[in-house]
Amino acid sequence: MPRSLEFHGSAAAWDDYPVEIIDSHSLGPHQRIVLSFADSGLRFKPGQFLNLSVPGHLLRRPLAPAGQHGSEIELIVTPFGPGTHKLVRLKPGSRLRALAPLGNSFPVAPGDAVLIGAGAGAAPLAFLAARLLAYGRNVTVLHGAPSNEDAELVRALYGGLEVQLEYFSEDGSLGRTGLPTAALHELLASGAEVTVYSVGPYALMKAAAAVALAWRRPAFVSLDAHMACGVGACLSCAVMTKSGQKHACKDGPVFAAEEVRW
Amino acid sequence: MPRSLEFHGSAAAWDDYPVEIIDSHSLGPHQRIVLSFADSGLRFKPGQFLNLSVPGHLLRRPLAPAGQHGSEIELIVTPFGPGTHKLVRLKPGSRLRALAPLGNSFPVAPGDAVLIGAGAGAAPLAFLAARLLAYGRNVTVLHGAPSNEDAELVRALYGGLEVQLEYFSEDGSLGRTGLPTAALHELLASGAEVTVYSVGPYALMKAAAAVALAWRRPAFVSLDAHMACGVGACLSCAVMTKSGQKHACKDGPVFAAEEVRW
Amino acid sequence: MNRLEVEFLGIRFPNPVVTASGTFNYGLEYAHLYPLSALGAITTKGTSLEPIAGAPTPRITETPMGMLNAIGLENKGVEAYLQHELPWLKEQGARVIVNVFGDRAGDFAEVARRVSPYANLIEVNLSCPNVHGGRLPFAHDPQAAAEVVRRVKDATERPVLAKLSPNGPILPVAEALEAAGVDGFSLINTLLGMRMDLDKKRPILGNASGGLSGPAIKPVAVRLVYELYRHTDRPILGMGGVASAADALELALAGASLVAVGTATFSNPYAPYKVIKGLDEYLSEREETWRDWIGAAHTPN
Amino acid sequence: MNRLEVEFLGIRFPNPVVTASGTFNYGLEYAHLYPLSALGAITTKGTSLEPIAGAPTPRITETPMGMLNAIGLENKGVEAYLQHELPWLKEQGARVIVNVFGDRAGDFAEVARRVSPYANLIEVNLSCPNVHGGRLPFAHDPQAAAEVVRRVKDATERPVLAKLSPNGPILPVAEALEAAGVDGFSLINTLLGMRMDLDKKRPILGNASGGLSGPAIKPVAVRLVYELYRHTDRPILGMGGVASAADALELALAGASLVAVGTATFSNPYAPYKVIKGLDEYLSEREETWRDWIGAAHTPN
Ligand SMILES: Cc1cc2nc3c(=O)[nH]c(=O)nc-3n(C[C@H](O)[C@H](O)[C@H](O)COP(=O)(O)OP(=O)(O)OC[C@H]3O[C@@H](n4cnc5c(N)ncnc54)[C@H](O)[C@@H]3O)c2cc1C
Ligand SMILES: Cc1cc2nc3c(=O)[nH]c(=O)nc-3n(C[C@H](O)[C@H](O)[C@H](O)COP(=O)(O)OP(=O)(O)OC[C@H]3O[C@@H](n4cnc5c(N)ncnc54)[C@H](O)[C@@H]3O)c2cc1C
Ligand SMILES: Cc1cc2nc3c(=O)[nH]c(=O)nc-3n(C[C@H](O)[C@H](O)[C@H](O)COP(=O)(O)O)c2cc1C
Ligand SMILES: Cc1cc2nc3c(=O)[nH]c(=O)nc-3n(C[C@H](O)[C@H](O)[C@H](O)COP(=O)(O)O)c2cc1C
Ligand code: FES
Ligand code: FES
Repeated sequence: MPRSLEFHGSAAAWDDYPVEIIDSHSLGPHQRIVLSFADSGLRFKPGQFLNLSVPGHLLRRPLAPAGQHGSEIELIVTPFGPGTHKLVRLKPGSRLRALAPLGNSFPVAPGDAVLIGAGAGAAPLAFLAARLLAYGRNVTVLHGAPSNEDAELVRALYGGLEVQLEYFSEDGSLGRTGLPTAALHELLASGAEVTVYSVGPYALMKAAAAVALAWRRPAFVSLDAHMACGVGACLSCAVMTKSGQKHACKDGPVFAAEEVRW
Repeated sequence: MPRSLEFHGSAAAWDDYPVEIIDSHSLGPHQRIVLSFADSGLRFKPGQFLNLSVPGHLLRRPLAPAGQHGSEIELIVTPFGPGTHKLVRLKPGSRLRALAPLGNSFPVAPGDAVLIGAGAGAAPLAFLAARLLAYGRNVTVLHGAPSNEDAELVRALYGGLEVQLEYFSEDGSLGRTGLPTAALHELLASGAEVTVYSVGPYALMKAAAAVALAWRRPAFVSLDAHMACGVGACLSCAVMTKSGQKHACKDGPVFAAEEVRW
Repeated sequence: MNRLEVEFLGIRFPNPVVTASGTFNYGLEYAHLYPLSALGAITTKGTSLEPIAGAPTPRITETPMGMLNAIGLENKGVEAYLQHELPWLKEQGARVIVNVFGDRAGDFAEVARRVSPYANLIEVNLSCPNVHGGRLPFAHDPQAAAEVVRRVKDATERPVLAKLSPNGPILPVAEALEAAGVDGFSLINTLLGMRMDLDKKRPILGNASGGLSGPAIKPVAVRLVYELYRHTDRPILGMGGVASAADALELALAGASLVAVGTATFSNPYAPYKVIKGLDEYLSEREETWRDWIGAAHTPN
Repeated sequence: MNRLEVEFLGIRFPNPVVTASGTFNYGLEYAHLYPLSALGAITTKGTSLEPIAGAPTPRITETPMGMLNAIGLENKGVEAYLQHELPWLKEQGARVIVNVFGDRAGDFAEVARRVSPYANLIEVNLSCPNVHGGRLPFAHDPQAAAEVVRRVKDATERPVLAKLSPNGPILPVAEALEAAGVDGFSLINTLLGMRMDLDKKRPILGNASGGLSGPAIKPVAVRLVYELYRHTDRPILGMGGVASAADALELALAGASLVAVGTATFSNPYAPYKVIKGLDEYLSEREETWRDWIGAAHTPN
């Protein structure tokens, strides 16, 4: 099992950075927000996240970048509750604060990769795809959605990357009809020696992990948990693993799928 | 006693209006803020107030305009606690909401007038001065301050008005040294048949009222009270008068000085 | 189809949104904004036998997403309200919940008796000090509270709600009130709180401490309604920090059949009306009714 | 001159600002931001005899200017902390308040005994369920709480603070604890609250209800510290919603000698440090000391 190089993240200490929204525009039901970290020298790895302040809200919101270009960090935010609704309405020029970089990151496994995601889970996966391509891996992306609403999202995230992209819609309105896990199953059944990476709703990651494990392929997921501190101090983000209870913000968010007690 | 024309305010119903800050600039320790009420047709009278929303705060803040020009309302805000500190930092373009117009207004008494004020109390007094001048009254303004910090404020408010303005500083740094109530005493002792209007700290209004009553001159004050609703529903703004307990937001804020139980 | 209609103790309410006592006076101040009959009901300012001048000022101050009030139960006394406000409210076609309180059980009962012709429901405010009963207010003294309810029940034909306080355990009080024949509950009243003036080095409020209300206390309200709902079969009027349809639905899930909007009216005088509109839209979109939501968080999965 | 210095139960604190239990774990996560020895003290995450896995997730959710938590007392058990965290904390030169709890009085005492070599103070968390004592937690059962304090006092030489809960009357409990020999008090723990998930029609938290903390509860904290100060001669560690120097001063006026910063650290990890800096500036400007402010709202005018 490749728990290689970067799996346990770096001990690089996080800090609290002033950030500014320098661009924000809609991608259908999602919002692409670009944050400037000025010259902080900060480097994110795919899978790491930041904990972003939201005006009028007490707690910060964890978000996993879709990419970094110099001091600019790209986020995809899907409005969910009041905090993310507020975030997507903020105008460029808004100044926020971000704890960053937080958490561990996806390992770059040997061999080719399949990325299976949905919604804003595509953000860290696109970041990872770029990294994997830089390492010379072939990358297949399976993106699932209820309908065609993520067309803009996948174009924006994967458009410039040399990946094999397949879109799955449950209602058949775009790409293949059905769930991306079905395609994952086909792929692995055909003997592909790939590493599986999945970020999306719990049910998707669980299903992807089950398929990967059934075919004995390594798989990594990014576990979502309600977070307060984001740094390991409040113990709110408990996840159960085979080596005991862990905390997604500090021991994760990336976990080997076989380690997780689903 | 002139409890004339406008004393009991009009029954003109208040409403909740969207407003926009169209100008905000510093006058030393105070801030001049201009609100646009768009085309609401709303008319303020001197002494009336509005109850203004403040982003991030639950309750609105009562403020008495310094003047109205068409749909533009001029406010003077002196930062005091968190809400007013926030207000003075808001940029033009900020959209707020205002309950307006609230409360009763100053009567235009026959004969000449002396306006005795301090700090942001100058706002409704300047509004009143313009009204009194329009009615052909002679207006003397006595403005008191600890030092010279209100120089810009009185220039901005009274600069364009044909009033006799005297500035009093306790430390002698601008205008006459001492309290404006001393000058009021001199004036009334000299037999001036004026009506006295006072807005400022409680101690100032109480002293001005005492001087006026001693010389049997009519006097009107605007009583300050912590307000929640601003419209008579919460009973928080109780003030004691000789005709029983009243509520500053609805029965006031303007009261005849002799009516108040100081 | 009226998705918001709800029957509560035999009374038909066109919608579940009522005003909270003390935040709407007797309705006159807001009557030019929307017809009072469009609201579920108006709960009047707490009314006592004799006029009460109330507490020294300042009587209110703001806190983070909340406010403290120490109005000190100011009111003109029942006689004055019988002359003007109550007949006027009836004329508006509004449903009326009269909030009553007193120094002793007999006073509560006497006020309730007199206002009954104008009241659809009587709400008994138990958070007032039990002047003759030591240091506990009625709300935290099950026996004294039960005595109040017994006397009020004897004095009126109207259904009687007991308004509970969050400043102590509610279940022992609720049990005693049920035994005394209470028809339903209303909760929560304010939480005791204080804010300091750093310049004066003293509490800001004239009365030193006051009652905390507004969004800050909503989680406490949801939890207490939830807890009470599991222990009673009597209907609940829930309140505490409700400012939106979503807030009202949280309280419904917890077990409230009616909800009151209080402090939110100070932020936005249209708040009660806005909550009604918001509920109507939300429920229409989902083809649900308000009744589907009452206590729904308690049903087995 | 150190304006912030304060002596508390015989221990000299360079400043009165400590971290609140459960919001700073054992300090490791924040130690790279500022020296832990610069804080008044670190209060550790509540520690029990045996490891506890805690409550189902979600364990936290946001509320208006507050948050709810139902961590379920997760901790690694005293043995683990004696191996690593406590010796490490001592090496940092930090003053340490160890927060202890248990199922029964003897467990509290045993944890207190073992951590004593590393603790400047012991804080007894009485808000945990009294598993063997019926439906009341220790905090609302004066006799059970007093038994805990007696046993802990016997087990340690360190001064013992009892941490009180705002979910019931505090004075009867405080009185019983004084009789049991408690050295001081710490308050407030969280208020019980709940938030609903409208989509699932269920409480959001895995544990259904949780503890409300943050600015929303500050007025409740100020009032309870004020109330307790009038009834006790023992020193008070105050907390609840402190996020700024002004908040800390409000609690000092009410009667707190030390103040804890909790939830604010989640909003801003520098919060405890910022409160210290803010106090220093505020008091320097006025040429006052922290000690001048303790209980100052109670002095006659
Ligand atoms: C490591 C990580 C990376 C994430 N990356 C992204 C991303 O790139 N884009 C994106 O749109 N979303 C992402 N999420 C989910 C996002 O954090 C939540 O949707 C958001 O916090 C919800 O806040 P709210 O105010 O909209 O909802 P509310 O329910 O009002 O939030 C209340 C509180 O609960 C917490 N909370 C609620 N839901 C979640 C959740 N699913 N995960 C974590 N905390 C939650 C919030 O942080 C907040 O403290 C990520 C979550 C994690 C843990
Ligand atoms: C009729 C009237 C007209 C006023 N006109 C002006 C004006 O033109 N310019 C100006 O600078 N100030 C004016 N004030 C005072 C101004 O309303 C207060 O300074 C302001 O409300 C304080 O809010 P804060 O957030 O700064 O302080 P905080 O103390 O944090 O306020 C907390 C709460 O207390 C209330 N409150 C506190 N102090 C006062 C006060 N003095 N009066 C009323 N409510 C208070 C606030 O409305 C708020 O609800 C007026 C007050 C009244 C009653
Ligand atoms: C200014 C004010 C006055 C109040 N007066 C009363 C009252 O007279 N009787 C009563 O039972 N409750 C009174 N309350 C409590 C409210 O009816 C309500 O229970 C509480 O405020 C919680 O609801 P809210 O958060 O929506 O305001 C008052 C509340 C406020 C804010
Ligand atoms: C996530 C979290 C965990 C907590 N864990 C504990 C604990 O283990 N023991 C304890 O006595 N108090 C615990 N508390 C309560 C705090 O120590 C504090 O009393 C309360 O949060 C009020 O302060 P605040 O508003 O500054 O957070 C916890 C609070 C939070 C938010
Ligand atoms: S979010 Fe606080 S420990 Fe993970
Ligand atoms: S402010 Fe509410 S009655 Fe005056």
